[in-house]
Amino acid sequence: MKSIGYYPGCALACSGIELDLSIRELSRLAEVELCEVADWNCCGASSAHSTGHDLAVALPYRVLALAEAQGLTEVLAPCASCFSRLKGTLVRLRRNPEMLEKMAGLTGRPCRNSVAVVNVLEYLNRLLKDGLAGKFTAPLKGVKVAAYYGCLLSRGEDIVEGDDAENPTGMEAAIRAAGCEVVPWNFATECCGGAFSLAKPEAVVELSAAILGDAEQAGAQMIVTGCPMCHSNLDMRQRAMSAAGRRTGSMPILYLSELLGLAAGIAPKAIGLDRHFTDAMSVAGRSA
Amino acid sequence: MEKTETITENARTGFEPHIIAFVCNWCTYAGADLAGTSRLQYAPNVRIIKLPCTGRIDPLLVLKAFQGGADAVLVSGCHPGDCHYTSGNYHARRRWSVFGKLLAFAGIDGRRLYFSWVSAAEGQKFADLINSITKEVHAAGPFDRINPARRRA
Amino acid sequence: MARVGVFICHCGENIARTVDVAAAAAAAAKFPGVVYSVDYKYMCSDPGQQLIRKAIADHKLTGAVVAACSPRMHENTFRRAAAAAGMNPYLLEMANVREHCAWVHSDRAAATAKAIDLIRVMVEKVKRNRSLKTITVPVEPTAVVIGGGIAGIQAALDIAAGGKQVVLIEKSPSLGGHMARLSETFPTLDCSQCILTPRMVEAANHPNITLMTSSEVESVGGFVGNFEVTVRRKARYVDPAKCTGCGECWSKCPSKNIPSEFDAGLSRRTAIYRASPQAVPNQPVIDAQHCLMLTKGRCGVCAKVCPRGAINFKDADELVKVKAGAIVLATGFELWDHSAYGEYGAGRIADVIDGFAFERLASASGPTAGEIRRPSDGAEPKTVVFVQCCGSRDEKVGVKYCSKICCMYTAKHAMLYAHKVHGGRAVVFYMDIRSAGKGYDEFVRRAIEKDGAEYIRGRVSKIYRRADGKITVRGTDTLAGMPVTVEADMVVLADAVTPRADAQKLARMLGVAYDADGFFSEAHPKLRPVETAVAGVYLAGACQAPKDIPESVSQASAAAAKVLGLFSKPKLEREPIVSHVNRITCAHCRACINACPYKAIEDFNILDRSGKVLRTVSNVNEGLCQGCGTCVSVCRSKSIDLDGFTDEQVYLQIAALEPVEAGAKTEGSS
Amino acid sequence: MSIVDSIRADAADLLQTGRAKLVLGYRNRQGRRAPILLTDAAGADQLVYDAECRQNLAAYLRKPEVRQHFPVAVVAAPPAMRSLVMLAAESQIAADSVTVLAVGENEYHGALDLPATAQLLREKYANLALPEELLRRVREIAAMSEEERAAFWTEQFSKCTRCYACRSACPGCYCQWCISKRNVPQWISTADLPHGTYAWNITRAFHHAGRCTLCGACEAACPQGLPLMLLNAHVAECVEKEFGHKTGYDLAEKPLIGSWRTEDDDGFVR
Amino acid sequence: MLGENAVNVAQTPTLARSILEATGVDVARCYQCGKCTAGCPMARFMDLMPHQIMRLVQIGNAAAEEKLLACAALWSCAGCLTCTQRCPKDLDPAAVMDVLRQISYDRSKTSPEQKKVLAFHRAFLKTVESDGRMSEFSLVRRYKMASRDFMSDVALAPAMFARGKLKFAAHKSPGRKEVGKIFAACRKRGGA
Repeated sequence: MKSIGYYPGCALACSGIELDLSIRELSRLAEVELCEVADWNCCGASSAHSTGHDLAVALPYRVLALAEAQGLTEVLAPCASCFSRLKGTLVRLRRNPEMLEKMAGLTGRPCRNSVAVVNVLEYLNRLLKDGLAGKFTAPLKGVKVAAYYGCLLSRGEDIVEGDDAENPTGMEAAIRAAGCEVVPWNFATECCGGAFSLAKPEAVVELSAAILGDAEQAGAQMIVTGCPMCHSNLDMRQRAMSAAGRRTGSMPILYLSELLGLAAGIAPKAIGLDRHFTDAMSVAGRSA
Repeated sequence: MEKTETITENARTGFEPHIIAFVCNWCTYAGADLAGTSRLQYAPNVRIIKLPCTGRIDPLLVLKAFQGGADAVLVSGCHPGDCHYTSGNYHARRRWSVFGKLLAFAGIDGRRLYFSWVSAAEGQKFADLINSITKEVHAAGPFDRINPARRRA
Repeated sequence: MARVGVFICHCGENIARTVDVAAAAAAAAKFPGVVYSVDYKYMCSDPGQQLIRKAIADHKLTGAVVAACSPRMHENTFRRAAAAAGMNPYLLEMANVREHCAWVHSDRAAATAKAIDLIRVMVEKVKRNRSLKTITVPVEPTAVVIGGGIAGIQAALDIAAGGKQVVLIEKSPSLGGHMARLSETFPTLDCSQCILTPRMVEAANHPNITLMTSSEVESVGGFVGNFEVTVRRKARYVDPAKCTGCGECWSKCPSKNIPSEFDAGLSRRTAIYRASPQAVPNQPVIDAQHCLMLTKGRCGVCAKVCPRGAINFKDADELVKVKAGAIVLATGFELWDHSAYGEYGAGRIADVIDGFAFERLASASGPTAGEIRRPSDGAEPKTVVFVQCCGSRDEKVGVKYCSKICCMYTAKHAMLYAHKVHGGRAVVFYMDIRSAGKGYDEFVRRAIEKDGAEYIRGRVSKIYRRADGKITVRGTDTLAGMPVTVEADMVVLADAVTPRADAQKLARMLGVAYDADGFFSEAHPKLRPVETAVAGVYLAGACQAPKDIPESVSQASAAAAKVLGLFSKPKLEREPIVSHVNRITCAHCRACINACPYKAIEDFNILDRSGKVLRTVSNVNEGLCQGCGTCVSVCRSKSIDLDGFTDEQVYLQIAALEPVEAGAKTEGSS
Repeated sequence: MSIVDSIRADAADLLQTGRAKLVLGYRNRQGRRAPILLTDAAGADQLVYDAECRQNLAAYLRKPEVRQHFPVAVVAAPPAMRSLVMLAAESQIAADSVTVLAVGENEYHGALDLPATAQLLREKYANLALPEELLRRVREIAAMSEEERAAFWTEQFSKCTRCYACRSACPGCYCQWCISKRNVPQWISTADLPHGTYAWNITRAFHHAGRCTLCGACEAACPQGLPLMLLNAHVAECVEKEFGHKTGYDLAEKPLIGSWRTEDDDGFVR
Repeated sequence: MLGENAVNVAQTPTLARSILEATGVDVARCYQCGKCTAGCPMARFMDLMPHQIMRLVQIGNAAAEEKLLACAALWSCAGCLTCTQRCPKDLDPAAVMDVLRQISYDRSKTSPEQKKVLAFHRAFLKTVESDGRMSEFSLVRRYKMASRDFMSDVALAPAMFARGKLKFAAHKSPGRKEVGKIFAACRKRGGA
């Protein structure tokens, strides 16, 4: 049985719980063991690097050090911001050995920076490549999907590898594998307001509304994403959007892992489909 | 204007490297001219000997320079593809690849013999090259003592 | 015994500031063989040259060293002075104590020491300089002009007017280049074809001009005065001698759906076609990729309907050799492919077009007969956004340089649009307006002030097509300090001007240098702007750098003047820097023959009286030898030497640099 | 039939039929092997061959007393065969002027013309291994510091008396006017000083870059026992590694120094 | 004359220099095309446009510095990297923002109207410092106390509990003491 290190990160314990559930379900189905990084800490996300340089590196560094000590060679970080913090740190440390020294001293944990960090798209595509698609029993025939990458899964060359930053395609194969149709649209990499959901809700509402609007115009019936921050902004704020007169109607927002879970015939509740703010259970009905 | 430290200013150790540069007329000589017209400052340790093309630079001339007590020798010409005579620099490149390895094996190693492509447009590169070579030769120290090719009366 | 004079120039303060010229003169006076040494404020000035001439005469000098600027600057000046004083010019050499010394050092002592060394080096060389006679080679008074755009046409016409023969080579089936595709031209708005077409016809009919369309240069040999250019004349499948251009063929051709290159894909053409109604020569060619007969072997309609039987499916490429004394490069430019800009739709949005497409839309002879219609649905765009610097000044994805012509043609586009679509809105995003030129800035102001083009200073970040067909353009107004979004019906991108994709291949054939961006390099940016470093090869138009029509035309005429100047003499003088074989010592290993880039060395049989071959050795053809000296350094028995740079001379130069303490008597000469 | 008998037979036959006017081989002289120039088939039985026959007879082909007898036949082991092919490639001998009595590693390949010889070399002797000991010492010296290497060679070359026995023994040294004889300029100092010997030995090694067939004749001939093969082997290794060049296998071979490819090594260029 | 990418340190103003040292971005190369502003999703919520921020760094005098470090825009950057992705000069405005934000934070120049963002970051970090991990509830609680902005989003809270997206029990990591130490260490270095 294959296995991979797992760094759920804070969000997946609460607001991003669906991502955690669906990843675990799919991994079980694909017979990949997720070895959680013992005693992991928060990566610091945007706050640390908005306010303190060392701290912004030290927190992810500790996670990498723990993983290495635990004998892991690869760590899956499903949350896009955790991923970009971990991978970003890893890249920076590779470029700058003194920093590595410094951090070892700061955290009291030496580290050879040997662990690779994998994001949710890479991971799911890998599962598909290894034959997960063969286990799809309930494809969602003909559902029109807008693939939404947001910022952290598209930009930052040294962090996100391989895909075209302006017109990414990393999700398309997976979406098609689930039986859905990928609609071309314009906002696949637009920002949803990110970490401002508490501090600048008005901005988040405006930006997210524009994204939903374009998806709707493009004829999408749902948006698929890989990022908990994007997900909560697009999913949780739809009522606020209508309240602010930005738009009406509702658009289900699914994690790519949820979509694949459905296609694989996993019970909607098991992957947390019932926990969305904007109804997503209806989507479950679409699967054949 | 560019502020390039010149070695004489910062390292008056008494030892001033004696460096001979064999350059081609069309690219590197012109590049050195450009360094001049751009007033780029560089170490005064190099003496240029102009030849039409790197293709004309016989390895034995380099040997002669070492016999005469040069601490280092630079050979420089046009970038591949840019040779005024279409392929002189390609001939030179192969010749130097072989001769360089022979000399290194015979006690005159890479810290004494330098090759470079400097185009007529690369005044900056020429200045930087001279500075870095002078620095390196400074570090390597006088060649006289161990130079196996040196003429000793 | 050598009698060398040393002349050290102050160059005003330029050299004297950092080099103690008096000390240098004093030191030089002590060099063995130096009989006269002097320093002077301006050696290149008239009195300076007087001083040299006088010294040569008074002191019976056998050689002279002028320590001054770079020889690239004044070697000819001083050699002429020497010649005037009856000394062989090749007995004078220059020591470069300005560019290579005074200007690059600040430590006076060190600079002076270096200057003295540089002078000693040249004194040692000069002692062994030989009197050389300039070599004369015959000049073939025919010019090859590569590229049939406005620059090539102008150069060809001017050379032809000068009474010399021209072979004008054009890759495409018709003359005219990009200019033939333009609607109107700035800043006068006169119709491009009205001024160009007569020129094209004149070039085609001129008795001194041989026109070769659908032709490409295959290889180039030889050297100034005696180039041999091999041209591939591509199969046209239509016999120019028989064809009258009546048009029966293309009106009947069944494969009709080929996007027209001339119309930037906005119209369709047939497989047998003319680039445009004004094509010169006005005869069709068959596009082999799309012709049913040539691809599938069935059809042949054109052959059936042709009243003159001019169609020849058997036609094949032929190689033509042209002897020429000079070559003019006028290969022009192409537009940068904006599909590299993912944020601008990666070239996938039909109504986001480039400048040429707009020219065709605005052209009376274009696919829309001059009405502005957007490609997707043929609707008249009510709002058009023009984006300048698309790919230009973008060192990350595009090109780092400014494409120069976009500011002007965009203003022209905005103006033409305003004239054609009343009440239409033209928005121009620009970074800087570069409108230096006669009547240029007035022209741009007119577009803004009279024709109401909205100019917004800022770069565009994203262009996308909404489901409703509107095109959203997100830019900035950096002057107002705010983001701007425009809902447009059509967008015109002013794509960067880049060299032809195959220009570098041509450059390598000719040994012409090109810059980091791929444009051909001129011999000197200021003083030799139309020559290349390769003697006899000249530049005209946008192949050297982005240029507009007036600039291209003037450079073309300048190149023509250079060619006529070269052809004004039947023979051509060449620097006598050539190599010679010592037939006694040559072992005939043929390394030199193999190494010579010019195939200037061949076998030579030494015969006895009876004509029997005694030995075979190598021999240099002075006419072909360009003096690179590669042969000299591959010769193991030292049986080849290069005039002006002999082994002995270089040896002495090296010896001249030996540290004095190690100054055991220098070997090298005997 | 033994190797020696075969050689004698072919030699006699060549001389009788006139396909060779002279046969270059080895004979016994006071128990040591020495070259013999046979013009008469009758003398064929003086020819010998065994492991002692190390001298590279190709070196004799530059001598007038040999050249006047073209076409000739030469007894040659693989390294000497390569020398012959190299000489042909450098237009020193016409392909039809030499027949090779080709002796391989304890077998005799018969009397071959040069094209056949080149083919034999390509097929059977493409990789002639050098003695392990030699290669080991090359590594050893390559691993030294600049100072150590300089000292090593200064010491070695100090033994050189510039007798030029290395030159005479080498088939590649066919220039009547060797650079060591040129005095304008004086490339190789005649003064009895180290720089002259250094210049000579480096020049010799460089002039044989891509041309040396590693026959060992030079080192064998050196009365002072200079380790010349160290230089030859090092250079040969470099040119094979960098340019895949091995001399003496192709009659149409282009000289290593004097040709180029765009993809040549430029790792050393700044 | 400057070489291709040579940077004349002597003439670089202090702010620009600390940016160069921290990120390798040479702000002097910015030619004010405005593409950063054009693509910035948050621009319309900013008091200074990204390109103006780059400009002020170039000017680098006291007045410019004052204006920069006190501006609200620094705290409105979502770090989406659109500017960096598309900058034709291959500069990294997002990284410049980060550095300026840190400097402004360290010198507590932060503009009053940015309290909320700061409050959020402080609350976030406080939570991580004490628990080793972040749990929305403690975060939200801390944030509300700090920002004194009690009303907004209260509507969401019950729904979140209902969906198991907000837990009362703080989400603590066993190694939180160690994480606390790391915070302390960084503070000592003046890093955080």
